Amino acid sequence: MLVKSRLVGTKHRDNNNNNKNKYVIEKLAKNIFMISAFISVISLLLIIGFVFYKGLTPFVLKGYSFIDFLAGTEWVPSADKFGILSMITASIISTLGALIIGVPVGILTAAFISEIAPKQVAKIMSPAVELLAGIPSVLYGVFGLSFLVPNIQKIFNLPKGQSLITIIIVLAIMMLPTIISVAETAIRAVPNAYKEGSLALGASKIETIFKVVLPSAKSGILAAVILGVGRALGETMAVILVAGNSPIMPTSLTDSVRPLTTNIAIEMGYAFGTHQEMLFTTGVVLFTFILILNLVLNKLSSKAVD
Amino acid sequence: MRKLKENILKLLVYLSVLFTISTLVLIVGYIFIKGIKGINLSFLFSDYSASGDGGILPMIITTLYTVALSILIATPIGVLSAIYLQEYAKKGKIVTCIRFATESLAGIPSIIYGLFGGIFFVVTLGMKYSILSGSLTVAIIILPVIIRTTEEALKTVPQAYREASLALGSTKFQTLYKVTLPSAIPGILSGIILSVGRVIGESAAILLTAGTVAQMPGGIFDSARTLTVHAYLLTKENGDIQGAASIGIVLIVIVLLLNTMARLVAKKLNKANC
Amino acid sequence: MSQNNKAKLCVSNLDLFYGDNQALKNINMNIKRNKVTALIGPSGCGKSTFLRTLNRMNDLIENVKIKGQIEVDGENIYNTEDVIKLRTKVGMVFQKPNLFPMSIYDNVAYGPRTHGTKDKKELDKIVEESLKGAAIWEEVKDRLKSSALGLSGGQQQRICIARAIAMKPEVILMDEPTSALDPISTLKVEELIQELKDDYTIVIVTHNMQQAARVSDDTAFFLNGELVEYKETKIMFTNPEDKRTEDYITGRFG
Amino acid sequence: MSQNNKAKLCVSNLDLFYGDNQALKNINMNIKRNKVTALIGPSGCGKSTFLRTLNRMNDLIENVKIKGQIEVDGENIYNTEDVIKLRTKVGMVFQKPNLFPMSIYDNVAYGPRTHGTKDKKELDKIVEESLKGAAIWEEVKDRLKSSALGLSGGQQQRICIARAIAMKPEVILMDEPTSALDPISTLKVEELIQELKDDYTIVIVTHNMQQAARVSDDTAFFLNGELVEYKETKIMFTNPEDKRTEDYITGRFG
Amino acid sequence: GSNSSDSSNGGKVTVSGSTSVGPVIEICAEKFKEANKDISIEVQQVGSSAGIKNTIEGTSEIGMASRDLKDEEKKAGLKETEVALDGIALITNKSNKVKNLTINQVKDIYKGKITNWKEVGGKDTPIVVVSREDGSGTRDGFQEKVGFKSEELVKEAQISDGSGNIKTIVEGNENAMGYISFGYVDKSVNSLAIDNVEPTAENVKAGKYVIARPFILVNKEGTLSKQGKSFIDFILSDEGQKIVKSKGFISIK
Ligand SMILES: Nc1ncnc2c1ncn2[C@@H]1O[C@H](COP(=O)(O)OP(=O)(O)OP(=O)(O)O)[C@@H](O)[C@H]1O
Ligand SMILES: Nc1ncnc2c1ncn2[C@@H]1O[C@H](COP(=O)(O)OP(=O)(O)OP(=O)(O)O)[C@@H](O)[C@H]1O
Ligand SMILES: [Mg+2]
Ligand SMILES: [Mg+2]
Repeated sequence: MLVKSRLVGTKHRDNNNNNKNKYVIEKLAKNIFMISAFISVISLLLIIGFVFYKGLTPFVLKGYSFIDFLAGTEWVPSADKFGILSMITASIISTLGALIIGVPVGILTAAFISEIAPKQVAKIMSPAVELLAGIPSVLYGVFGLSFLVPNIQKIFNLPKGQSLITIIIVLAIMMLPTIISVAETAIRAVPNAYKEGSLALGASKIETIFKVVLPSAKSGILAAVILGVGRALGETMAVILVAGNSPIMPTSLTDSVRPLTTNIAIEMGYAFGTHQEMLFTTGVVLFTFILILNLVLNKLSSKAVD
Repeated sequence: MRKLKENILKLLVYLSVLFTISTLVLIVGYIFIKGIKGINLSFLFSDYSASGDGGILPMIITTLYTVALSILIATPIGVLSAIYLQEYAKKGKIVTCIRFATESLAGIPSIIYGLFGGIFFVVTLGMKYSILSGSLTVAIIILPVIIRTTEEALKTVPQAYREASLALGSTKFQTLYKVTLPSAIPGILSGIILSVGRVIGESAAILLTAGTVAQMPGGIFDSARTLTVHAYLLTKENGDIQGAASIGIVLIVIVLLLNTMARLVAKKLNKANC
Repeated sequence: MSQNNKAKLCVSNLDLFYGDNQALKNINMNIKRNKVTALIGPSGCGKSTFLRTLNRMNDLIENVKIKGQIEVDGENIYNTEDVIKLRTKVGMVFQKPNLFPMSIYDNVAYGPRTHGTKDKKELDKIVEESLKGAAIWEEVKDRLKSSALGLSGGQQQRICIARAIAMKPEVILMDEPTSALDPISTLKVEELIQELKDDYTIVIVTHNMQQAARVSDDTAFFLNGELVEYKETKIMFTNPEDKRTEDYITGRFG
Repeated sequence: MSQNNKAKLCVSNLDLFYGDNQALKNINMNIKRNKVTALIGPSGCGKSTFLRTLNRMNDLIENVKIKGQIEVDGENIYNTEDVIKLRTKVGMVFQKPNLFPMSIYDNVAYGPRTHGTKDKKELDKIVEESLKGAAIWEEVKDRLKSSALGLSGGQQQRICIARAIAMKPEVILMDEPTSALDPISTLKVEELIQELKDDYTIVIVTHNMQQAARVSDDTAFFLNGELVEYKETKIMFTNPEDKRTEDYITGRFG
Repeated sequence: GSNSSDSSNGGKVTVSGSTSVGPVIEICAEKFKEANKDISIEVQQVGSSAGIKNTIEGTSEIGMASRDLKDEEKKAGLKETEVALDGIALITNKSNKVKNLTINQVKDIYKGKITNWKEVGGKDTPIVVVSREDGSGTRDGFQEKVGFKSEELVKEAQISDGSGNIKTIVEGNENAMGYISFGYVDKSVNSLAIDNVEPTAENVKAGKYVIARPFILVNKEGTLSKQGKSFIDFILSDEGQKIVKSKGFISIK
């Protein structure tokens, strides 16, 4: 009885007016969110539009053949020869190679930090990894050029160390921090109950990680991979320094190559006219390339769901 | 059989960790060994001089300006966009498309953003080469990172929290800032930390929008040179690896400081609601 | 059935679909003011779903289609724009405890704060009363500022009840509120329900027949999304009309 | 008390601390082979905590200190390195259903797969048997490949039981396994427990006195982390020794 | 530096363009400002083409280029002023014993006809050819003076975008050979004599060392401000040309 006498009685309820205010705020908030999303989308669309407009000009207005552009193997801008097949090949190989190394290493390291490592170790490793993310790509390039390149040259006994394999290593290293820190957040968010459920069924810690924790964190891990790949692909400054940049069709992992990204970055500073537009077209191809990669990754992950 | 598999998996994990740690140690170690000789007080705190041994103070200031400005611009827009996509927008084709576009944009080389910014902000909007143009450009670059990490962070907040709050007569917005966002803060923060890294590390895009003037900036409407652009020019034009490494050390320290600050902020915010 | 003027909640011709899957089929039900109504039925029959339509919690789930109408105090809740008012009026305690990752105090104070109560003293009072009301005050009074997630399942559920009470709603929906409680706390909560019903309208989902028998005035039996039988508890338990009701109830006691 | 050779689990001088807070105080208990032992006691008294020490689930929580010893089949479980073997032998069903975000089939097949069963047919058989055993087969047999998280609370809990059974453990620990179930499924699970006890040793936490009375051979009453009384269920319920036990039990029935 | 609008002499001169020309112009600007405190000069190093484009669009007042203007650019009405000459040196690794090549050897190496150092008197190791990117002013000048076309460049050549990078590559690879502007040559690499002519400023000026190109400043016809003009005049003055010399480039006087 005491409860009733205390709880019932004056209702400190807010009246309708008050609620009306709340709905106004609610609407306002929603609109602000929507406008922000709109701004994001607009700025992103602007860039896409800009790149496509510039990049398609030579083919629409100047009569260049897009097929020749894609299938050509010669790139001599000053002789009006624009073929990027060798660069497409180089990009695909180097990206795949970097993915094969960087993605598992990144995810497993994230799993280690969030699930296996003692708290003290995790507390040091996680900011250390974030630190890696903060190192400018130029410095990765400097490191690659003055450390990796000579060593690769020595190890494989090559005339020069600039090669596909060097690019792959540098890209893999560069995507690590992004993958690790985003994946770590995702893995930490997996409910404890899942882990307990698995452990109670006699699964080991490692089995639990691989069979329950990582699959449960899939969406976040995918985001990590996509952002990581994005960072690695988008950052050209390091690659320029270790690629060798010869526009030739690679025949082995030790060849010097020129990926699409470096083609843009390396020549943009001095390019003008058609040459510059062709570099934008290279950007369009790269964009399509990334689009496809994302599609594939998304498909893979949604397949894994059910 | 099971033990073997277990051990192989374990080995894989430890190899990965070893790889990560050794690259970290190698890179940071390399930068320190190469660059530490160049670090001294006058290097850090005196004005730059093209002809002689000036310091890098203008570049440090410019870097801080750029980071602050671009994060200030991109974080609200990115976080709010993510909230819209995750909490308000109807799940459907449009959201999927937006998400897809943002993800794909993350992979465009930054130099293309630079060229865009160089035309859009610098010329069309008349901002000239300036810290503002540069910051706006990198703000666009980091938008996808912030949007995506925030979305992921929001996704991991249990639906039960939202239900509980709504059932208590809270509006969606109240639920958002009282329950959902606080729970998502660590995730959002790691996105911001990544973005800080990206801004600090940016060279091409900034070079084409903020310019390379090696002078103390008077404000955000001045053109100026960030540390990374300086390191980039030193490497590219002079082959001055040692100078670049010295700047690298400064950058690492700045990143460390900013990350620590972000962590402290996160702790504060977490304490506030628990 | 009760007359309309006595009914707090009137449900008519309610259909609910999860995508193509119909979870509620043509439910008609008048829930009486100041009474305790128990919802019983086998697992998956739609009790939780029904309860959640009463304060529009199903709005949150995508692909839910609702037909028919529900009136609270004669007002169609699916017509009004003011969901906040509805949910303030109609409180809810969920099947799984769902406390916020905040302190115990902040959890209970959440509702009042949301509705504008800022005064520290008043909040203190509300929190204390609500925790007492939910029979958990003694256990937590010394750790109000520590995280609510460190509590045992039963303790958490009682905090959830306290959190709902703190809002002083008119209707309280409870989805198996005592399924995680020990008998003593259960008893306390049942007493509380009895006390509250003079001023509140209470709808409770339970799997415990004795509990339904003990606390409720009316009982509704659901099966496969249908409302099979709905009448006074006394009559229902002694003299069920429908064979299926009888089977279900006796399945328990037999 | 039973003799050691009949005991499957021997607990001696068990103390457990969460940080500085002692949750279990000098527990001594021999749990008999092929019997059902019920743990009862008010919320927060340490039942779940105790249950979790029996398969070392508390290892996962930081700042937990455990003293004393627990033997399964005469082997001290806190001495062995092989936690996996222990947990395979000692299965567990939790208080809150904790299915993995996978299909129903994959949830149940998880354990056997982990332990090396790869054969599709064999897995199919195990899954079907386990689901039948947990009285949920009929409800889910047509949607084995769809996500387990789309099920109702009660359905989820029964899948959890099926998942534990699929491992064919020797001991099954159940933390309020039927608190989310309707009476019919509860009855089925209780029947199942009765059936299983010929081959398994079962420890069950419950708040439901009748359930304890119905299914268990022995009952242990916990209060504030202490084991107050532990004996045959029949004797415990008819003739409790300790005043506190009596209060608790009669509090329910009185 | 913001512009002080109250002073009639005050104002801002914006200069942008080539990264090869940039550093020396930066120093000139510093020195110029010592004498003209109220004029601020902004030097952007963004590449020759960008600098020229900026000048056409009006983003910058003066453009810096390390190459001649293209026809398209000339049509936009630009006026060019030569401010320095720059020799291009062939560089090799410190450990390389080859000290002199004929210009034909250089040509054959870059066209891929000579691929081993022993063919030019060195060790039996492959030659790793390093070149600047297509469009670069340095490359244009180099190819024109050595006498081959861009499409003739050996396909396997390493391409690098900046004198510094080329120097770093050559410094780190004993097989490598590259070319950079005189202003960037230092002790870390060997610079080769061509047809027995040492790569020195005197030899360029005397016309003996042939691999050289001009540094130019451009501005839109008729729009050069008073301050801009006085800055260009300063660079062309004795003092300005002394700075040019001190950075290793060749004065036009
Ligand atoms: N979010 C959802 N999406 C799709 N189907 C759902 C969803 N929630 C519930 N269902 C289905 O609707 C039916 C009714 O579920 P509900 O949760 O209302 O059952 P319940 O009577 O509360 O059962 P329990 O006693 O086990 O809690 C079940 O078949 C369930 O599988
Ligand atoms: N992870 C934890 N950290 C700190 N204290 C805990 C933790 N888990 C439980 N406790 C405390 O230990 C005591 C026993 O908790 P336990 O969960 O074992 O109770 P229980 O008997 O299972 O209660 P219920 O019937 O409500 O489930 C409680 O006081 C609880 O607050
Ligand atoms: Mg339910
Ligand atoms: Mg418990």
